[in-house]
Amino acid sequence: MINLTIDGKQVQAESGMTILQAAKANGIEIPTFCYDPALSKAGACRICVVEVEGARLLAAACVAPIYEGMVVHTNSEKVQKSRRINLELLWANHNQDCLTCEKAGECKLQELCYKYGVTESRFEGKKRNLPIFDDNPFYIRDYNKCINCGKCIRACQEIQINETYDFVDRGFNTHPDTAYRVDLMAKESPCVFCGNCVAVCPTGALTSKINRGTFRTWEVEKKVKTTCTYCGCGCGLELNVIGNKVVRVTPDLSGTTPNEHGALCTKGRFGFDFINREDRLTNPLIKENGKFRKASWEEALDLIASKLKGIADVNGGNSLMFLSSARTTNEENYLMQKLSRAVFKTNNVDHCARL
Amino acid sequence: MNYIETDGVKIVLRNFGKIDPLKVEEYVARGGYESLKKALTAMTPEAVIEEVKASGLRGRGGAGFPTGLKWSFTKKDADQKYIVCNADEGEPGTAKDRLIMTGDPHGLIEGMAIAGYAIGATKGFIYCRGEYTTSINTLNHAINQARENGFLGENLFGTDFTFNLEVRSGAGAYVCGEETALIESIEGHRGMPRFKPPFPGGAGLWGKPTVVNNVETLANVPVILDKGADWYKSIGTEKSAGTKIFILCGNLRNTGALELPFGMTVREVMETYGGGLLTGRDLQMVHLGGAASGIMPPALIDTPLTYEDLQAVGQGLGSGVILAIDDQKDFMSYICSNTHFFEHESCGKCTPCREGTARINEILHRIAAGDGTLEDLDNLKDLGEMMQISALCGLGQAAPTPVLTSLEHFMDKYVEAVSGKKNEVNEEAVATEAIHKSYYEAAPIKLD
Amino acid sequence: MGCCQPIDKVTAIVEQYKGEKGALIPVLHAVQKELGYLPKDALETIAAGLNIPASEVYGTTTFYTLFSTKEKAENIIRVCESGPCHVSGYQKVLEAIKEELNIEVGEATEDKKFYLEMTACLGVCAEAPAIMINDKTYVNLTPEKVKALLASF
Amino acid sequence: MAGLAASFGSGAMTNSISEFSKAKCIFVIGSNTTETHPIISLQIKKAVKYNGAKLIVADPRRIDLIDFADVWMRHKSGTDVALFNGMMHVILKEGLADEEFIKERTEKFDELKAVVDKYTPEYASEITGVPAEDIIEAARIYASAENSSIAYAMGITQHTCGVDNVRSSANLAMVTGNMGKEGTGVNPLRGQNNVQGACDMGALNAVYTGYQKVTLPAVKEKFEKAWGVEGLSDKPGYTVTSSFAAVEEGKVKGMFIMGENPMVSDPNTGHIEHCLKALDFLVVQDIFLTPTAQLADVVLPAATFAEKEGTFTNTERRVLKVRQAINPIGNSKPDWKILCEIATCCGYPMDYANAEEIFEEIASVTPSYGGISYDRIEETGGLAWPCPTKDHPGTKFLHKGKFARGLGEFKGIEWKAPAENPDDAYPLILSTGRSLFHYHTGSMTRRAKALDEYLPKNRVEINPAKAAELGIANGEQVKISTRRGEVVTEAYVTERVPEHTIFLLFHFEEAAANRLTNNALDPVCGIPEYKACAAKIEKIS
Repeated sequence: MINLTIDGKQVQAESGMTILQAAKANGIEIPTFCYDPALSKAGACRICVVEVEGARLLAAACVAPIYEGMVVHTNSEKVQKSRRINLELLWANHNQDCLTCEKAGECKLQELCYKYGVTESRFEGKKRNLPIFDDNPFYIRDYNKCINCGKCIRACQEIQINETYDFVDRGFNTHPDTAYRVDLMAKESPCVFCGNCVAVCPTGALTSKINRGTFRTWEVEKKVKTTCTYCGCGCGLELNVIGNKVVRVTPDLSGTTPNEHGALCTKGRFGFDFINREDRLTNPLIKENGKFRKASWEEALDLIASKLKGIADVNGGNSLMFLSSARTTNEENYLMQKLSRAVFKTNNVDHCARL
Repeated sequence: MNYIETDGVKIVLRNFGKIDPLKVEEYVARGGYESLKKALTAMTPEAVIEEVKASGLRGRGGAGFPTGLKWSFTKKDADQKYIVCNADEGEPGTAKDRLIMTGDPHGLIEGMAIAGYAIGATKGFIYCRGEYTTSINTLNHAINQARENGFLGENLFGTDFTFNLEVRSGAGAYVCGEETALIESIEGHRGMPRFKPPFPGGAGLWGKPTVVNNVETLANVPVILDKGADWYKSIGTEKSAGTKIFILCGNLRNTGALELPFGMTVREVMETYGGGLLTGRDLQMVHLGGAASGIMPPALIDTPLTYEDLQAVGQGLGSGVILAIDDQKDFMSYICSNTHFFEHESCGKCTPCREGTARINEILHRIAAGDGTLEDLDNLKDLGEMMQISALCGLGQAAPTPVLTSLEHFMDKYVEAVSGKKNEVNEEAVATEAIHKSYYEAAPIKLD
Repeated sequence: MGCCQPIDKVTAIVEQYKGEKGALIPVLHAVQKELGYLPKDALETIAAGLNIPASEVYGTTTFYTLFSTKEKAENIIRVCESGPCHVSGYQKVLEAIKEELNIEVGEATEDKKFYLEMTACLGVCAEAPAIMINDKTYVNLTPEKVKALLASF
Repeated sequence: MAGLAASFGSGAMTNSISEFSKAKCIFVIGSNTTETHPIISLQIKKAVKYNGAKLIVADPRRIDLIDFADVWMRHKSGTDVALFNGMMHVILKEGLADEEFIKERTEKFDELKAVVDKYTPEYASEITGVPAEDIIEAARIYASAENSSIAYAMGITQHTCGVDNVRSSANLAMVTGNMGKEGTGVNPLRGQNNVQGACDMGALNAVYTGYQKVTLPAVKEKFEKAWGVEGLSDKPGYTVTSSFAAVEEGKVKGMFIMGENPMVSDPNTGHIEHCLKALDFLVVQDIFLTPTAQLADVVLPAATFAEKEGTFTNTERRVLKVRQAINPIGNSKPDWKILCEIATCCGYPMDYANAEEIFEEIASVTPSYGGISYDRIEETGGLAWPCPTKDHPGTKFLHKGKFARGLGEFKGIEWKAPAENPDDAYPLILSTGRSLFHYHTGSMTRRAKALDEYLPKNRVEINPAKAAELGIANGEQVKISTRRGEVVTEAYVTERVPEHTIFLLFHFEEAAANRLTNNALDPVCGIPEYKACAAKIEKIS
């Protein structure tokens, strides 16, 4: 353990930790943009700079290692001034349409400008002026809101390992883009629309296209952690709910799910609007003369019970077949086989394991 | 490049003009590769490092870090280490490394082999600016000759020391003069600096311990081993030992490069070797040390050219450029050309530099065009000071230096510029701005 | 790149560097020397041959000013605009070039003979102003000298 | 999963998902992992890109994972056994086998040796079409790595020789001792979200929960006691596929289908339709009016996973929580509630207050789930079975030190040709599978706007050489026919498929691949041969 002082507090932290980690372990939050525990470090955004006594430069907390006797000030006047200017610089080169931005309410730039009282920038001038890339059904890329944290690039390189993006150009013109600047749908693009880049983007540069313009982030009433219903990976995810509607999916970052870093695939992230579809079955249906009509539960259940019992009474339980489902829960599969076995005394129960 | 002959002692340019750089035998005839032989056969690596430490040699790339100390910081246990020569001479006004590479390439090669031996590196890279095609060709030629003559390769001088050398060409990026950006570039990546620590001495090229030294620094090493640390230390001043190549340029009668012991004042060098300004002109300022260094007012030109004396007056030696600017030149226009350079050369990785260099440049162009305000001056100072302490690498940290030093010494000119009337705008400034603008419009390249 | 020949040259260059550490930039140099610029199919061949993600190859290419993904011209003129050239009057030299060739910075002449761009320091500051045409550096220029120089191409 | 159960005594993925990134060699066969198990593919890619693992891929199609592979064996569809045997031949011949493991942990090795003996790389090459040197290299890499893992999916199982394929993979793992250690094992990647759970829960014709056989008297007695009933059947019932034959024979007259869509998912759709229509009574419980539901007498509206509590068991045997986010839409109900009501109406009251009570009953009758509870799942994020007691941490990988069945059993397996081979009338091999952008029969993903916009219709992959020969251009309408039916779709001319193979997705009811597929079954486990049947393709002018 290493002894150091952070903001006047004597604290201990594990050797090898960065200032950011040591501060966090001791309940002190330092703002970040380009840092993500799941990704390699960049040390690029410089918003996490802190003052280390004896050092000429401010240190980027996300990459600076701690040492014995270190004295750190995470929020000194010098630090705050640096962060404010940093924010002013980002804000000056930002498409400032927060009113209608999808990210409003969850935007890291918005949040920090709020916290540091940056209401305007002294450095307004030219802006990055790129087209908005609306080239696929899943997400929109608006690099005029990009702060070059590079997390999308690293997420695609290190988590998804499709290596779709890198920075292109240099200096003020630097921004993430695809190889040859092709559309994400182009044949040269390795993108599979997992949206792991969208999930790590701190601003409105990468946003989901589904449900665009239909809700504000702060309207989300709850985020329910659950297990994805597509494929056998069993990924954890969060269903975001407004009213009785699932409006979007966010990653489950609890670290205990089978999907490392909360990574999802395109279905797990963009495939749940079927839940609230108009054509969901909402009532029991009984077929009469080749046509369905709505029925009450009582009527439908009575009909089913009498028909199943009738067939079993005449032909034996083995004349019934129960097809369970690999898409329903364990509890439901259990009850299905119990129904066939305990109620109708038949082992004619199976599901689509082989299909 | 003009070379100005001096009477004094020569170290890195000892062979310049005296040998055919393409003939290794001429280098050998003047004692070449004897120091390498001495190091390999008569000295331990530790002893070499100690000798260099004792000589007081400091990095000639601009930062002035003690070379021996840097070598001693190299991680000891590693399966592979590298010595890298920083020959990405991009500091505007600087033309010293080019002289060494084209005039005495074996001096550099020998210095690198000795450095490799000292730190335990068996492989070296010379990362040379892509624009320096002659230097690259000369170096490749010299490396082949050195290999053929047993000065590079396996079992040098019958010892078990193996050392190979390769030249890598840069591709037009000033930031690659920053050592970690340079390493990234050798690895084949965008030349974006890494955060430190880890320092290259711990984890550099391909994650292996690496020492990066400037051309001029390395070229000193054979002489230090040959003549000894004490001899070397006797040249120059106590804290600035040895000699330095200075480049006289700008509005002087004579311009060119010359090697001088540390310690002459700026004025002495400009007058003795530069012949002073053209008749009828007065000195407006000296941009000393390169684009990333401070702007020196005439009042300070009696400062001796040493690391310590310049630091004491808030200036820096940088790479040794002495760019004299006379009173006929437009002040704002010159400052703008400088800020334009940094905007263009910022790698774009960290926010302070990527956005900051652009905004500084923008504000200065605005001021030059007569649209500036007094608040702009405060904003420049705020922004510049923030960049100095918050940018990721030396480029971003140093980029505001000319602006901040000129604000300190030439506030009257700024105030004049922001309070002047728009119709009195200097034509030169407008022309410069137009050039810069067209440059940017041409910059983004979009594939069809 | 209508014919298959240039891409074969790219393949041959890539083969030569295969397995070498940090081969990308040397390969880009060599290919550009061969083709004059770095077209998309060349970059694709390089990415596949060196087993480097295409995004990285492209990102790296666009970082360096000496690399170009578009065809420029037979001769590339680079005018130094750094401090020493600035105070030595590169502006007049640039004007002369623009006037002589009737192009702006970032443009090629109609006959694709010259392309004009700016550059940072060329390292010949004591002989400013300086320009580079292709691999060669020309110093101590004046408007008259540069016009004569262009005429020699 | 009968194959693995026979070899090892347990039929599930032996190791966990995260272990793929710790393997030094991964052998993927019959799994288009990046599309069918995207998140597992991340672990495989990570192993290769960041941890120095070697990757061997055996697949007739040029799947995306091949970009990461050290060796790609493009074997002919249906020749997996020969490929495995060829690799084992090399391993035995070159002394790369783990003699000690074979001696200590397995039995019937001689039987394997006798069969494998004749599968020289050259002979295996003849059958599989894979160059002998690639088979040799793959064998060496697999056998020499510190720890090697096998992953497979439906490309191995969906053949008439599916069980043989699986047992061959088990043979390979055992020969090299790549079992019972981290980052090793034989890992069937289960296709559907809760297929592992449905099997564990005894939604199978011959076993109760936890694979307790219906034929064993003690098991029968146990469940009779637990459920308070008498006369549980001790005879295995029909499987999905055999039940349709029984319908034809008039033996099955009523069917209750919960959340399944055999009209799209099952082979030979024409036959399925005929059978479903022949039933006296059909109940379908689902979230949408699927093609199967349309044939029902009664349709019951079920709630989606977002509208209920419960658990899924993922492919790595890990029991994970499903949590309710919204109320059931309209008058729909969670499937478990509907089942309770039906049982109650039929005179067997089921009055569980919630899903947790059901789970507690499952844990009480299922030894491998005995130590799992909702509370523990909340605490840990999910426990992998076997987890027999409350203090058991769950099992990351199986067969450590000892196989579930005691000794691992080798079985010498001869290669057998697929049931239906190309001939003059149907000269191509039709293979079917999934896309990343859709799931199973598409009842959910076809209704997800972005996914359906990305891939709105089926398309058949055809090799450029074959397409040129048949005068078919990319994007043109083609008709694919087999002995069972025909489908019209769009041609996608691509090197992804070899010259004699065409590949069709099965998510699309309007161009349903299973109108074409063969309902020939594996004789042991009854899995249909989706991955190879004879077909022809014609351009529609």
